[in-house]
Amino acid sequence: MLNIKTIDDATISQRVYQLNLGPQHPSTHGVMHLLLTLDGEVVVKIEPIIGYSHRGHEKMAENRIYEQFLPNPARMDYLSGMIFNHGYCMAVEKLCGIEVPRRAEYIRVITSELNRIASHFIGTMDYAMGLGAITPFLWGWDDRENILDLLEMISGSRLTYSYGRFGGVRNDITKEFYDGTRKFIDRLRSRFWDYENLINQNVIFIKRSRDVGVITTEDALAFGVTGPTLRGSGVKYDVRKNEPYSAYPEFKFEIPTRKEGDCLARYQVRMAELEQSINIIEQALDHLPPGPVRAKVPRFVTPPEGDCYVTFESARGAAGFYIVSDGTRVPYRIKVRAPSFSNLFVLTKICPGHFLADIVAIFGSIDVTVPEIDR
Amino acid sequence: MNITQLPYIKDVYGFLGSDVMSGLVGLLIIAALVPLNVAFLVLVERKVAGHIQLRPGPMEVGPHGILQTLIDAVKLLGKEMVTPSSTDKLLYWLSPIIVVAPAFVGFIPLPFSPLVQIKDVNVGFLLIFSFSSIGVISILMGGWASNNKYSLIGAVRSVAQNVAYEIPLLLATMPIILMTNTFKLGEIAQAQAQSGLWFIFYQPIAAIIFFIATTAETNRAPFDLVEGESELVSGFHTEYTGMRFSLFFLAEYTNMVIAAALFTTFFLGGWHGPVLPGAVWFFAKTYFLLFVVMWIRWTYPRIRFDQLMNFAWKILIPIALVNLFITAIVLKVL
Amino acid sequence: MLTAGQKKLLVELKSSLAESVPEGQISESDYAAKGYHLDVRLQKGGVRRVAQIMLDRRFILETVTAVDFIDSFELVYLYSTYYQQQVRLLVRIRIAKDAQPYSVSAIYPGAIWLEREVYDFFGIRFQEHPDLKRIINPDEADYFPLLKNFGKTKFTDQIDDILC
Amino acid sequence: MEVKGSPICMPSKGFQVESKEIPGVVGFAPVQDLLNLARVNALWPLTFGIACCAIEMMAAGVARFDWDRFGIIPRGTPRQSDVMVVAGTIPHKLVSTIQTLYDQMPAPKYVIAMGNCAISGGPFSYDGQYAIVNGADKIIPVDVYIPGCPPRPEALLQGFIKIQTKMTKGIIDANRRAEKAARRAKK
Repeated sequence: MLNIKTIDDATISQRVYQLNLGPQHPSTHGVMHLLLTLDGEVVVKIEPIIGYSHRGHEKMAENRIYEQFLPNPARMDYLSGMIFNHGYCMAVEKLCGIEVPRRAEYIRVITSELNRIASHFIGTMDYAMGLGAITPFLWGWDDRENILDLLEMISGSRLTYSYGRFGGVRNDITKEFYDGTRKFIDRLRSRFWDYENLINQNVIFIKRSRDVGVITTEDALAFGVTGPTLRGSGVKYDVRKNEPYSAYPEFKFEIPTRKEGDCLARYQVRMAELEQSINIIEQALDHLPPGPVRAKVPRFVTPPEGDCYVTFESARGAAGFYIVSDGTRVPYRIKVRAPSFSNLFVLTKICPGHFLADIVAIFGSIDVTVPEIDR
Repeated sequence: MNITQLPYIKDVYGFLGSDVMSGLVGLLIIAALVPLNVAFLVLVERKVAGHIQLRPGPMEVGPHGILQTLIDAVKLLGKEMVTPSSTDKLLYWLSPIIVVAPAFVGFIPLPFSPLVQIKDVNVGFLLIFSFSSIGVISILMGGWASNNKYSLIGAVRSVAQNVAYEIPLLLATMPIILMTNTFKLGEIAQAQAQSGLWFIFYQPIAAIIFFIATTAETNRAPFDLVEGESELVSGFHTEYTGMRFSLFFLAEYTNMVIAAALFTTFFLGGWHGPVLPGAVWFFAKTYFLLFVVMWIRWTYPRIRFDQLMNFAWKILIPIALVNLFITAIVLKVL
Repeated sequence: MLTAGQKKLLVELKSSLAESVPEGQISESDYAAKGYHLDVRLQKGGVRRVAQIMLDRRFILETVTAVDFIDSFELVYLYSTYYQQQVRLLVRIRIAKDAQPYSVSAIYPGAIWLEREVYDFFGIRFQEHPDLKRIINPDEADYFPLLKNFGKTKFTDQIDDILC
Repeated sequence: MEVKGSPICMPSKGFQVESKEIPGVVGFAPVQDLLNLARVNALWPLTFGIACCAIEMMAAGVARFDWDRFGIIPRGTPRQSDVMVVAGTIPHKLVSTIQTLYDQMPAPKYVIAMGNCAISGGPFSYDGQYAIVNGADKIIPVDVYIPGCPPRPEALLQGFIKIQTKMTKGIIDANRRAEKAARRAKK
């Protein structure tokens, strides 16, 4: 990498120009505006400008009752909508002290892991498309469509789910969903061989990703990076393992990590997490307990006064809901901890010194969703 | 050998059989062949891309989507020709024209079959390469004139890329010239037909280097940094609309056809083939090579700019030089 | 059901926090109900001192946020660690509406954006912040949206009309 | 009402395209029809996805709902695109970007407002909303609205087909000419 420090400031000021990887750009995964200060093709400074898809979720939360806010979490991070939906329900259940039946917990785990697989498919294949390989993107979506069919069968929507309710889930899973998931898991296992040949051993893909955008553990600590981006740098932190919630303690699965911390490591962590999610789904399907799917809950919950913070592992990192309640049916304040917000800010530390093509690669490997950052 | 050189033609048809007329007829054929070729290739590219990506590709226009490119061209004709105010008007307007001209000229020396060849120019091989570098100038002009940072980066990249890959290209073809000691493409094809053995068996390394260098020369596949969608929006033709954009498209695909045709002439024995007439073999080999180029495009990601440069200067050129050196020695000894 | 390691870490944390921030009340809270182990309530300041202790023990700063209690703001800092045991710490400090707290961005670079977001939504200006400007709302916006007196906020007594 | 077998996104029976005769429209019918036919079968949308609807737009371009069948290639630059698909919520910060993009597109351009957010602000429009513009038609003229949050990829494809029916019947051009005539008359 070109060592920026050797160029003294005088020469930098003449040769430097600003380039807007603007709100509308094929590879900014939504409306992300990266203001690059370039010297030729090497990035001197990068400043992500956000706010282009801000919708005021937190202000909306303050004038709706808890039930009315249910559709919003899925529209914050629409790639892992199911996970955010269940996260919000968990937060209110913890606040009100509602006990969720075990079958509902299992269904929540199954649907969340399916959603995580679908989100990782977009994360990894969008990264590959940022490098210029378009075919993996379409292959990845082919598998993702199967998941969307399954989740649509039980929740009715493909992307922005409102399947979770306080005290459980909306309706029970059907036999069709059960067999469909089994079939899907077998098919997905056979598909890994295709991805292995198409991308994982692709020489150009490896050369473009190796040693690009290295995030050290110190940076990760200082910037609050979590999720696959952190696990790519060698830290074994996953909320499902470190702070077990819902039914995760009952399943055996490992947390894949890589030491290098570059784009390839983050890609490999996400691909390895697909297998772990399949293991979890299989174990959950094998021991699915009978019983009710929703606890007895009053029509409008009225949590006691006080606050609580619930964290859960979304596909992008440790997301969280901090709810302050004043004892009425309207939440006083809901703060959403968006993992992409901190993951994105680490770009300003690791990007200088890379080429323009690498910026697209690093941004893709960190895998952010823009509305989750802007909330 | 050219159809007009047959002895009786000149006195039977008088002026009609003269070189000037055959040149004119040849140019007419090119003017018809090239756009048809491009239309067919764009459709094949979208169909190949579709089938590789598990989807059918264009289906609605004509039976099985055959007329899709024709409709694209008509639509682009109907588009408004936007000339952004901040552009350098003359260069902006001139660049699509200059990019197409060398693409047409490249077809003249190509030996489609023993009789069918527009003009067996005695410096045929040099003619094609010199005109192809004019195409690069027009890309630079287009990128610079459209006053857009993305197109400027794309244009500057295209100049560096073409300069870096012109040298291994020429070094890879030198052994062929040494073996047949002629620049006339017709005679090179003739030499392979007589000896029966294609030059690819004599010069496998040169063939590989030639193939890589031509893919990079025509900004295709893993080397398409000039028009890298995911980084530079659309590279140098970001600001071009309507027919001007399609002229750039036309030039890119024609250069691809010329590159594949050159590869078949140099290494795959041009029109030499057992049963079928010459031209059929020539076009079969050319279109197979074009399919391989498209196939590579839809499986490989794009390489980075410094890797592109290192690959050319540090790997391709030394190997090409060594190969040339060995060929010279072997020819001297034999 | 805290593990032994967590208990030891909590005790050690409480002691170091107590001697560095004497006037703060440190109370242990029930993780199952609240989601965090320690609840540190600061009075006059010491946010940066707490941040320095947290960084030395390799905690990450998860979020910085504020809650508008009509007459005063409550700044909330959430620290959690994943290196040794899983412990989460919530630090709150009540500040007046026009107070200017110190920024912790010198210790945690990640806080630059978190504090910019708090400024963007609440108008709390942080001192010694590298570039305090709006991050999410349009730059020319003159309003601070998440204040209780901005726009239409349904207070507790207007519950009936939202029963849809 | 028992609906058997009718696919979900078929237009309701009451939907007819009224193509009343617009007075004073002089056009070379055959050339105009050929150009319209060409424009219809080669609609190049601008890849401009804002939020969740962008994912459904990408899904429309993927193997299962493949829009390449209709000759649709997404283009990165506004200069080479005909249709702008506004897919997602429009915050105030994005308004100027959308307008500049719309102005940069060459002449025969159309706009599809995809999803409730682009039609009317969708789930995020309430009387206390400070962040978003309630609908894309407040900033750029919209030709086709596709309801849904997010609409299914088939709905987006039907939106494209609806724009194709509109274009081939020349209604859009006629409306624009009628508006221009009305404005000139008012002046």
